[in-house]
Amino acid sequence: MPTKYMILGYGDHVLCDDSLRLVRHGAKHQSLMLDVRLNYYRGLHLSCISEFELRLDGRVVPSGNVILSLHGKEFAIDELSDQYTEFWGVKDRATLECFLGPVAEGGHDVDLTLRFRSPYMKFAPGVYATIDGSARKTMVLRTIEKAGV
Amino acid sequence: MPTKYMILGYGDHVLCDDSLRLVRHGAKHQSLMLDVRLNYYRGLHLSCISEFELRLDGRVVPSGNVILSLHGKEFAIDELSDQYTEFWGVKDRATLECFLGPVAEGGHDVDLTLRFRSPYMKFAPGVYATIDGSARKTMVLRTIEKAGV
Amino acid sequence: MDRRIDFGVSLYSFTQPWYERPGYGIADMFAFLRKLGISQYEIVGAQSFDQYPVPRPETVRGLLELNERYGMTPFSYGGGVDMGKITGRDMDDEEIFRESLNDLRVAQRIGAKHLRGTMLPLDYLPRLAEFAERFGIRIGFEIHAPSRPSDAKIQQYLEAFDKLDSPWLGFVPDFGIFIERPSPTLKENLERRGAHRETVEHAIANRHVGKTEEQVWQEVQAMGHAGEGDHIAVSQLFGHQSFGPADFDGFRSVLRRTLYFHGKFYHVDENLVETAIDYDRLLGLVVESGFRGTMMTEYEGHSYNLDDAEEQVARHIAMQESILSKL
Amino acid sequence: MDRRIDFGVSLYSFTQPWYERPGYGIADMFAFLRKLGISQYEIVGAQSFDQYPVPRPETVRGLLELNERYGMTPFSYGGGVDMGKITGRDMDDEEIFRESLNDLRVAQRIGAKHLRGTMLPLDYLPRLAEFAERFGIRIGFEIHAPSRPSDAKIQQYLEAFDKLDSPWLGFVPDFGIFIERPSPTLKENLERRGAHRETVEHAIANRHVGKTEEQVWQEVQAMGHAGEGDHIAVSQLFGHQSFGPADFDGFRSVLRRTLYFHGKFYHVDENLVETAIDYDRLLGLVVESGFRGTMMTEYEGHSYNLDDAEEQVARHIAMQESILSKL
Ligand SMILES: [Mn+2]
Ligand SMILES: [Mn+2]
Repeated sequence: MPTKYMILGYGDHVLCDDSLRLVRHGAKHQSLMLDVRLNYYRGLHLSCISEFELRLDGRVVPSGNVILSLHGKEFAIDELSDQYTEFWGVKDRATLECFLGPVAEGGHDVDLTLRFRSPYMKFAPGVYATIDGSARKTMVLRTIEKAGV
Repeated sequence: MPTKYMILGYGDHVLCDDSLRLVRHGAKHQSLMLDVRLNYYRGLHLSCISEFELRLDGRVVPSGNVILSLHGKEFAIDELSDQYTEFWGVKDRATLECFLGPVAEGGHDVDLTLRFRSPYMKFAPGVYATIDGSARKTMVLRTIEKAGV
Repeated sequence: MDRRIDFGVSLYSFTQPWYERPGYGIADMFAFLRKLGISQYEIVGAQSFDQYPVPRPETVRGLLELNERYGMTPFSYGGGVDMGKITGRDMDDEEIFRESLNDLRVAQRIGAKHLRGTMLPLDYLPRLAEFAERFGIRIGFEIHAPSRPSDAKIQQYLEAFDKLDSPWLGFVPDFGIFIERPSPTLKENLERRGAHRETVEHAIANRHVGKTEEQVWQEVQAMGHAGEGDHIAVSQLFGHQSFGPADFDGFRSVLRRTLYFHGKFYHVDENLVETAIDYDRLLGLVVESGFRGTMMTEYEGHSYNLDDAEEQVARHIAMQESILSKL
Repeated sequence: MDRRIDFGVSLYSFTQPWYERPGYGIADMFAFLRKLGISQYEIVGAQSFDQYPVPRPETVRGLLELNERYGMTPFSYGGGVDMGKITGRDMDDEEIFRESLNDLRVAQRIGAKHLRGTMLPLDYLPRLAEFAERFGIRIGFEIHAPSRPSDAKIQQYLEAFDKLDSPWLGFVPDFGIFIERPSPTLKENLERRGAHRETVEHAIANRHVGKTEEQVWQEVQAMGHAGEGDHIAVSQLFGHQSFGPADFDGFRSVLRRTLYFHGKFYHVDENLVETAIDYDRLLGLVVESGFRGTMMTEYEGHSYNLDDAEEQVARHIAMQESILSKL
């Protein structure tokens, strides 16, 4: 197999266009936000996410500085594997919120590694098909001043 | 201590008045439903439920035949201990749905054992205050014919 | 036309617009299906719901309202247990059984009469049939590629169904198990992904002559086609997009225990022919068996990123009508 | 009146109607507080939100709208990490730290200027202060019964706060640590639950004479009071509803690192006296220290199932005004 993982054809939708934004909460705190979708034909439980890594302009964003929001709930990346009752629908956007230092306006290289098991495509005990929902794009950052939610 | 557990004064609200109902879904399937609340001053994650047993007229309803619904989600009783991101608010009613044989109309003795740890009242590693939210009441059953949700 | 066979369409057929088109939803699918004269459908929970396996009450209410508004009937619910959703362990059979009961409850809520469910071990069949009857919902186990009806496992279920002789359990053969040759849309897709036409033709010609995938890949490289697209093409034609002789005898054997069909297809051309799957022969066998029931159209063009579901579904229905009218 | 002290009310004071009265909500609390002339409040997430530790966006929006409508200011957010929420293990300090940052974010969303947070080990204080500054939110560690300000642990934090000298971290002393005698409402509650008056008085009289709970319970039984209510009374007076000499010296020591106060109380009588807690003395010490800031009224009458929060909160404010006016 040339590809170790299954890849569907929706890769261009994973990093949602125009969604990269720097949100300033007051003078000293800001977060980088970004909406993402699954590259799959159906939704998945968050527990199925097996690999997650976000790179901005080539630098890894430490996963401890990332929060994933879905349906008004928020999860640390290392909590995701427990979330078998949190379903990420195939039409739903999840939001990544990253706590970073200053980020310049303009274009940025966003590179997301996002792999998950397909929870019904069982090949052997404990072995499921791995879907590669990774994506990479140059995205233009906009800045939002925000108070409150 | 005469009481092994902490008990707050809202015991009478745990088994919600007028909520006992037999719902008939078509000719051959029915379920007994009942709304319950916490006996506590604050909400809790479902994972904090440490003991659950429902008795109807003195007979235990097997926990495998009970589903707990909260905020439009449904959980098997033995899944509850995993649900640390599902919060049961102190004003919220959870619904118990029980799959049983025929149940007569009229008064029934409903006896719920519901204990939970208070997840911030830590006495020692792994040891938390246990809150007793159990309740017992005679409740009058009504029957609802239902198609769909 | 044979009136013993009626038609439904799985909403799965609309995967491409459902995923891609902003604002596109079930109402659009229903409006289209009514224009086609179709009123029965299958809905796949994990795809159509934003909460699964149990949809939000408001999702169910919304669907029931749409049924009403468009005069649509949910024929079948595509449930299925995600036995791998809990990290670190597989669900055991008891858990799968319990989740199957959840699927029955969801099917009942949305008003479906069939559940496309998860296959449980043979000794669960009596309990499953009992619950199916209690809920008034027939449970079908899909026979899906790469399974074939003649496979020992399928034949064991067939025997068990015969022994149980319950109207509440049976098969849902998916016509994707009868792909005899690659669809032209698959070939186009492989070429769009960078494969040379020669690679595709060579892999197809050598798929069933006793060679391994690796041998054929070596041969293709020797022909000077060593790109990633060429590698993908060989891999897919030996793997996920495989094809081969159709198991018509096996199909004949399972028809007596079939609840309905997944009319899987990849491309119906303007002459109303699906070249990859022999619908003439398959529908002939269905009618010959005396089967009464439903062909559930299941277009899978999204595999090739094709946004032509409406046209293809319409052609598929027209093709089936045309074939049945001649029988 | 000393204008250096202003007042706020914790919505926790309204636990009884919040839990019990159908339809009663934060709007009712705000309407009442505005009538009292109070515009600052504390909100306890785990009590007021139906999702925790992070409330739903619509919950936050709803609260911001109510702030606007009633002209209320969220002074402090009662967060706090549920370190035992994950079955089978305690959160480690890093996880508690991470969840504390969540609390900061929630405090910021609702517009609070203080967070009543969870105590982290001393070596976390610099990082915590850094984040508090970044978010613009002061973090207070509550000194809550059965802790006393003179406890070694509290004094270690005091020393660490002094060393760090950050305006972003400090204490929130809860006046419940200064209960010197049982409130009359506690005694009534114990009697309502079946204790004899003699049992209650005997347990109180013998609480601090060197006897154990078990000894007192034996004595009460020997007096002929062996009911469950009697047993509960002895147990509560030695345990959860304990009382004792107030640690005024300790209180004095922590005032320089105090962000605000939880004005915990159980009953203010018609003469504006809280007999269980010496508010005269405590407020005197606060003023003497030169403290500028907020007394956050925190009524806990729901412990005795009393539905008199509005009256009691009004009396508590009036009592504090009266005391401060004489200083
Ligand atoms: Mn199918
Ligand atoms: Mn307090």
